[in-house]
Amino acid sequence: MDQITSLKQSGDVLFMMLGAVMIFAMHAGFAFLELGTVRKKNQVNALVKILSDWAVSTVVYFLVGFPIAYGISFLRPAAELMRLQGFDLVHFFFLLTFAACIPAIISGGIAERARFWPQVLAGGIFVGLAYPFFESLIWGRFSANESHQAICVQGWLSGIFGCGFHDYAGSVVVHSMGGWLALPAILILGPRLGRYGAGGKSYPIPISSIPFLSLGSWILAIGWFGFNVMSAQSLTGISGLVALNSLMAMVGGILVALIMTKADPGFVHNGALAGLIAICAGSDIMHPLGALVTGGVGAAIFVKGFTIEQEILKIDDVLGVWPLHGVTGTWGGIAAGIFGSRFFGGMGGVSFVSQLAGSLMAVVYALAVGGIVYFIINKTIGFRLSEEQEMRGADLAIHSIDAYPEESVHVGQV
Amino acid sequence: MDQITSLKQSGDVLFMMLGAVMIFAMHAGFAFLELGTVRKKNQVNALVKILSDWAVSTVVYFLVGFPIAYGISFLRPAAELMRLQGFDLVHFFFLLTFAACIPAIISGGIAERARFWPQVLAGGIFVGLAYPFFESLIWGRFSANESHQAICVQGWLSGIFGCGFHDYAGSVVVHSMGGWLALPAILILGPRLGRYGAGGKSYPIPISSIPFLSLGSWILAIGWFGFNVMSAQSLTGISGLVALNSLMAMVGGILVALIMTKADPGFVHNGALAGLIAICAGSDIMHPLGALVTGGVGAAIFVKGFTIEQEILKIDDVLGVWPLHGVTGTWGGIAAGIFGSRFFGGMGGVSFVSQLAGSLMAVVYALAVGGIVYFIINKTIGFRLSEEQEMRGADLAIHSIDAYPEESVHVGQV
Amino acid sequence: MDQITSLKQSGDVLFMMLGAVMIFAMHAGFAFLELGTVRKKNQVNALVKILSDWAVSTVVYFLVGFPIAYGISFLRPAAELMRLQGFDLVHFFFLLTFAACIPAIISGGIAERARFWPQVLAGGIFVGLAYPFFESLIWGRFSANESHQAICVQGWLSGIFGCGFHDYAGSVVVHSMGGWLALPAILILGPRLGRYGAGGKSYPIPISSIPFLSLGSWILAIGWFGFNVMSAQSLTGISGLVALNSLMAMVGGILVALIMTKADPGFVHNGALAGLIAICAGSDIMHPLGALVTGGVGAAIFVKGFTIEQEILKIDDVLGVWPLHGVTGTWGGIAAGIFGSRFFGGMGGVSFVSQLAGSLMAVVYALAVGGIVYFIINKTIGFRLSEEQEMRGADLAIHSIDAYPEESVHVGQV
Amino acid sequence: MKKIEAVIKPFKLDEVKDALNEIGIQGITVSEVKGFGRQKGHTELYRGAEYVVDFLPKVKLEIIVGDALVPQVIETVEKSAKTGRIGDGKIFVTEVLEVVRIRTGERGEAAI
Amino acid sequence: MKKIEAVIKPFKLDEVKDALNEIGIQGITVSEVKGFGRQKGHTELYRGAEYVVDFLPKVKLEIIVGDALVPQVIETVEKSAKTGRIGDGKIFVTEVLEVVRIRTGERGEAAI
Amino acid sequence: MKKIEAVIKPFKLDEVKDALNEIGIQGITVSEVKGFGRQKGHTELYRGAEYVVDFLPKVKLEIIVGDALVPQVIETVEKSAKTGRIGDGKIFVTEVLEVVRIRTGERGEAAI
Ligand SMILES: Nc1ncnc2c1ncn2[C@@H]1O[C@H](COP(=O)(O)OP(=O)(O)O)[C@@H](O)[C@H]1O
Ligand SMILES: Nc1ncnc2c1ncn2[C@@H]1O[C@H](COP(=O)(O)OP(=O)(O)O)[C@@H](O)[C@H]1O
Ligand SMILES: Nc1ncnc2c1ncn2[C@@H]1O[C@H](COP(=O)(O)OP(=O)(O)O)[C@@H](O)[C@H]1O
Repeated sequence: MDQITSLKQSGDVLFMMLGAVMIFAMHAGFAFLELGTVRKKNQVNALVKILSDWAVSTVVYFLVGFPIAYGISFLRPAAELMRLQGFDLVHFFFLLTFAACIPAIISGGIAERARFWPQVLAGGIFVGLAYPFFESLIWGRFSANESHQAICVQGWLSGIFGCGFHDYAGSVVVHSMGGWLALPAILILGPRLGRYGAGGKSYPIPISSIPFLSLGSWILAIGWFGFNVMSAQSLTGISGLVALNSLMAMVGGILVALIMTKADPGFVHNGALAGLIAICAGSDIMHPLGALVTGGVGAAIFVKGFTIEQEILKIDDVLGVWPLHGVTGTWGGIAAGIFGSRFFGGMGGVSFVSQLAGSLMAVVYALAVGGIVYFIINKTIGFRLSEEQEMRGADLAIHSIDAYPEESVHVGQV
Repeated sequence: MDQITSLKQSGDVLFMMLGAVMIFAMHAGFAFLELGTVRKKNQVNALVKILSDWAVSTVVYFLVGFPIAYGISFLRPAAELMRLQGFDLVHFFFLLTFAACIPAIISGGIAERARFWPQVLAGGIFVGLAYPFFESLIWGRFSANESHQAICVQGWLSGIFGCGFHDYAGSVVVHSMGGWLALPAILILGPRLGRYGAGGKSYPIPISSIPFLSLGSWILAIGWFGFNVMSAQSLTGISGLVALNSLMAMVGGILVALIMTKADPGFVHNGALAGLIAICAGSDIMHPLGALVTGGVGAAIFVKGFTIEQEILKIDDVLGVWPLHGVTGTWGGIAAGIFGSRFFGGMGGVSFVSQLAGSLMAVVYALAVGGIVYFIINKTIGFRLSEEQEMRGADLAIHSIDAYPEESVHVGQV
Repeated sequence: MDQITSLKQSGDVLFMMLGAVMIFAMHAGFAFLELGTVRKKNQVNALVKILSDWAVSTVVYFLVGFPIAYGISFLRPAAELMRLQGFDLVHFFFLLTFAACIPAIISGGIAERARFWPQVLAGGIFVGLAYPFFESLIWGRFSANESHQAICVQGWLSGIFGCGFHDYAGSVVVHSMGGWLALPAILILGPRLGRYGAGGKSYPIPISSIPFLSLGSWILAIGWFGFNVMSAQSLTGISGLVALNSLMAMVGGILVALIMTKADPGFVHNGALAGLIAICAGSDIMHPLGALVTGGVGAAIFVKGFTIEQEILKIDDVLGVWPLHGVTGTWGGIAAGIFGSRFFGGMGGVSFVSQLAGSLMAVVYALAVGGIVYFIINKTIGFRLSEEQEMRGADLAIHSIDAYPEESVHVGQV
Repeated sequence: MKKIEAVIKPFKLDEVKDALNEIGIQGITVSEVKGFGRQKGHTELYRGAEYVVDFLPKVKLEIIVGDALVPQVIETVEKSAKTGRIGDGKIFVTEVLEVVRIRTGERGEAAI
Repeated sequence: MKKIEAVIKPFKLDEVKDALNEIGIQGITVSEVKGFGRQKGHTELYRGAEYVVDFLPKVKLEIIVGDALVPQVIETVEKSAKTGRIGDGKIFVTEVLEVVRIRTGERGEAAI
Repeated sequence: MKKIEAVIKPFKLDEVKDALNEIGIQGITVSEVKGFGRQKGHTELYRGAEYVVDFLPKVKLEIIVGDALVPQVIETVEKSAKTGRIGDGKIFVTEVLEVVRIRTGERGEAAI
């Protein structure tokens, strides 16, 4: 192999691997964001859930999900897997980190009252089956394959509207999917004990730790540059615009949340994330100022959406994952069709209608799949902790230990 | 485009982007370093300040600062910004992370008593105007431009002393600038309530959390390798020496602080940072042992300087940013002129006098600009929290929430 | 120099530097893993120990260790060190991060009762002398050098069993070495006060913080991808298989710990690490499913081993570093000889007997060296804190401050 | 004047406070305590080892009232803190000789 | 002997302690408590939702003294803890029947 | 009935609790307090500055018992909490007028 090919190939493997590791790190971000936002008695559970979901996701996506989405199986000798220095393997790793976001997103919505294993099970079903199928339509084996005309959604869309559905880094495929899958779960579970009183009066439940919430948010924001930039999926495909648009959208999200909420730390930190969620889809085609606006609108949607969800709809979505990942993700898909256009200084090559159609399709799909899976789980094995378990907290009830053992085991011991 | 050019170009974009993300992460480090060093009642404010300063910095540096410093504007269609795969955009991102250090550094000095928006405003002025102008002289459009002879400081210096002012990664341009800008702010604000008693008796205010302080310091130290190594600003310019010298200076800082202070955790963790601040300027030209000494001296300056500042000068600089970033940064500029020389095993090509001149110029510039800006802010909109707000803490006074809501809202609830 | 060579060279420097920084970050992981696992009164000590060990390791490995292991000295002018853009320097940095794991591993075993400087001293001896000598045999100057037949262990093994001892990323050279060196230290120190009562009755000492423990574990797991993948030591040597196998082994470790222990957070988080420790040696040659099993068995060894160690052998190894790094590391060396074989879908080119021999050799070497060093330290300068110091905690006794000064200095002050 | 101390289950605090408010009690001092009693503790499990937690989180209320109010306060706390399950807690009454309101210097019942 | 309990504003603790010291008080036991009284709590705001904080942080001092010292201690606490603003707190006095110093076994006033 | 309060060194709590258990005491309420007394505090050192820590961590036990048990409880606490070193703490005894068990409504000694 000549030197240039070797360099290019190695560069691609490194590129994917760096992206994968950055997004793997984001899962620590999910864990700490949830840990900080729940009460102390549910902190351990937040940590163990994220880690367990990750582990189960890896196995099911390796064995089932990735083959469904991309038609590639790894059940061959290691030597064969080393084709292109193992590019397929790191490619799998990279895409796994996306898939595994699904249970991590849901986790934040159903926190403090869901049982452990049913939650893991649902995550496994999504990552192994439901998500990869949708992925196959948008990014995977059915996205461009003329021989699968029957389900080639991208083909229909580009046939009718000139361009297919553009989702560079998963505003829709990943985030809105996760957020809308979470909604039925949250509704089926119902609110935490004491969250709403007689006549639906709202009793907000205070969160445990803003420093840990902030740590989670920072980890997510940092890793997000891997999420978006490495979505190029090859080194030579890298685009500085993607990096900058991610930055601008995040900043738009921070600023809007800051101003709308008088510097409320929960909104400001989540506003950064809302901006990043909104930009994924169009990060490669917008102008940086378009990205700023997209992120800002994303944060506005989250701030308003969260308040409506909690106070008017009375939905107890602990981290606000439905407005955050769900609605803002959908906005991201649509925004790509607006700010991606030449008119707004974007790169063009995108259709507003296709964006709208693709974004809504994901909503419908997620609601249907999530509804069915959680309905069955709830009816069969049961989804919610008993009242007593919930009162003791998931940490003691599930893991037999709480987050600060020294404090509860010993009194005042120096 | 041929394969090699494409690889090189992509490599450069990746290189800048990795650097930018590593330094973006450092801002989380600033946040947690401050959070751990202030009292519990000011932790949320530390977090929100850093995030807000970052957001405002991005916008003003994008619109004003970067054009001032480098003469490049991004108000063109996205397609044009994609020249060289968007290298200018990631280059901007990288340099933004430097610029945004200015308010982050200052933040630590004025903590626990400054008002929120005046603080943000000052940061915006520095990042949008004051810093980019200085940057333009040392690194930017006026640094080598014969057509701007009138203000081409680098030209004068190299004309007279043989070499211009060498500041590889910003000991002076970034750190000393931030530290010396902070000094007038700290003086104008005055000490926190209760910091000094009658007759100037010192009542040290205990910090809230060494674990979080340490977390902040670690994040900073890790990201610093992006700060220094990626200052090459192109992949093929990378220098292993820069990486190693950064390491050695950090280690020198740790060791000196460890021995001078009997393993005081505050000094040891900040000693590492002092070492890193001192090495930025000369990291590309010193011998590793020179770097070790430079870092060690940096830590000694910080340890002694902090004590003198606090106990003799009675300046209540909460994180010690003036001795840390300011004085140690100045030392870094000068040290490059010493240990960068061939005599000490360095690479040479550096003039002691130019280093001294450039370093002092930054001090004068920062004191003047900082003095004017903070004086005006203080006289017009007011810079300091009211006594009552300060006593309640910035978290409740500004953000209407404290860092651990569960603890303050509920009593003993399980 | 032509463009390709320049790109390749720069790529190698970047590759090593990224690996080095990722593993440097792991040391923060060691610090927080220990901080979370000890009692509050020993948290500061955990932080300062790791930082100090790192600093001392850097200096001794730079001056003595690296020259011993690889025969390269850096006591030459900086310009000469810049050969290949300073590759040797980042290569040193990378290998230092491995060497410095030795004291970091030991630290967790001897926590809460060891004196500070004796601990640092022992670390310095290992990193400066004992570790580099072993390293020289397996990876370094004596590993392939026919002119050093007398001590060319790799030569003997490959002569007799067809293949030398294969340890891609240090299951044995780093982890088992650290874990087995720790054992004599732990035994010589004896258990913490109150850990075992009359008749050996076990009184487990509760840990301070699962969130910080988890943070440490996450940082370690993330950095580990640098540990393993960058062990290629050149960009073009990168292997996607190494990345994936690291992932699979970690996941195997999580799942086994999860199921064996009913979701015990301490075991689940350490199970991930056990998986990663077990895979280092054979990460480049196993099939991903082999890696899954290797990691799973690693976690099983840790879970069982820890319980036996603590409850039957009555060894007070605070973080369980002997079963975790020691025994599981040894298993990793052996596992490479099993799952690396073609029979299990691996890449082959590995001998079970050589693996066994190399793994056991490390055990014997570490026990002997550790026994001698700690015996002498204990007899001469003394290794253990006084009873009163231990009761007050290492933070107050050694560092004169505790982890949350605000809490202990002020009572209820708002 | 009397001091009424009540050790109750933490999650009952808001209910008890509201009930006391309704009968006109305007001052309460509350602290987090740990209780040991008939209510069994539990064991926690960490890395295979068992921790016995004997001391359970409780909340202690202290209410100073004039003698006349004592029965009513006791009754109110009893009712609002009761779950009927072991560990509900105790009420203790002690004599208070003097009360001072620091702000005004008032003494006796006026200071309550 | 009497037990003097004082619930005060937390930031006043050092002042009160110093004042007590000056009049020769050598032993104080202090705890963090939360107080509910005439002083209004405040609301906190998080993600658009309001939390009502009724219980404010206070510090409780317990001082055991011989009968003779009681008036002086009360006066000292009153003076040093006073800000004149609502929420300054209360002083309660109760009778103590016996005191024991664990270290020596001394009883009564000698043990204080 | 009496209330016995004991301020002890924190690490002695388990020993004291076990000893009380052995003599049949079934209820204890414990709180974390800070003590100021003859035992000197210490100074901590942070970034070159000295913090004086006057208030040392202590644990306070409250035990309500029938009059008959008082001497035995005092003796038990004394023995089990004693190290013989300064700062071992104090025991205070006060009168309790009434006790109520919230769960059952029992009163007096039956409620203890
Ligand atoms: N004799 C006692 N002295 C002090 N506190 C007591 C006493 N008995 C019980 N308590 C407190 O009351 C709490 C509840 O008592 P417990 O015996 O568990 O249940 P119950 O209140 O249902 O009888 C205990 O946790 C303890 O805090
Ligand atoms: N009747 C009472 N019983 C117990 N504690 C009380 C009582 N009244 C007041 N307190 C305590 O004193 C504190 C101050 O009382 P408050 O009514 O707010 O103001 P003021 O002391 O100015 O009258 C309260 O927070 C509470 O802790
Ligand atoms: N007069 C007092 N009133 C209230 N608490 C006291 C008093 N004297 C001592 N204490 C408590 O007892 C603890 C021990 O007292 P100290 O004087 O230090 O030692 P010793 O118990 O050996 O005499 C103190 O920390 C304090 O909590």
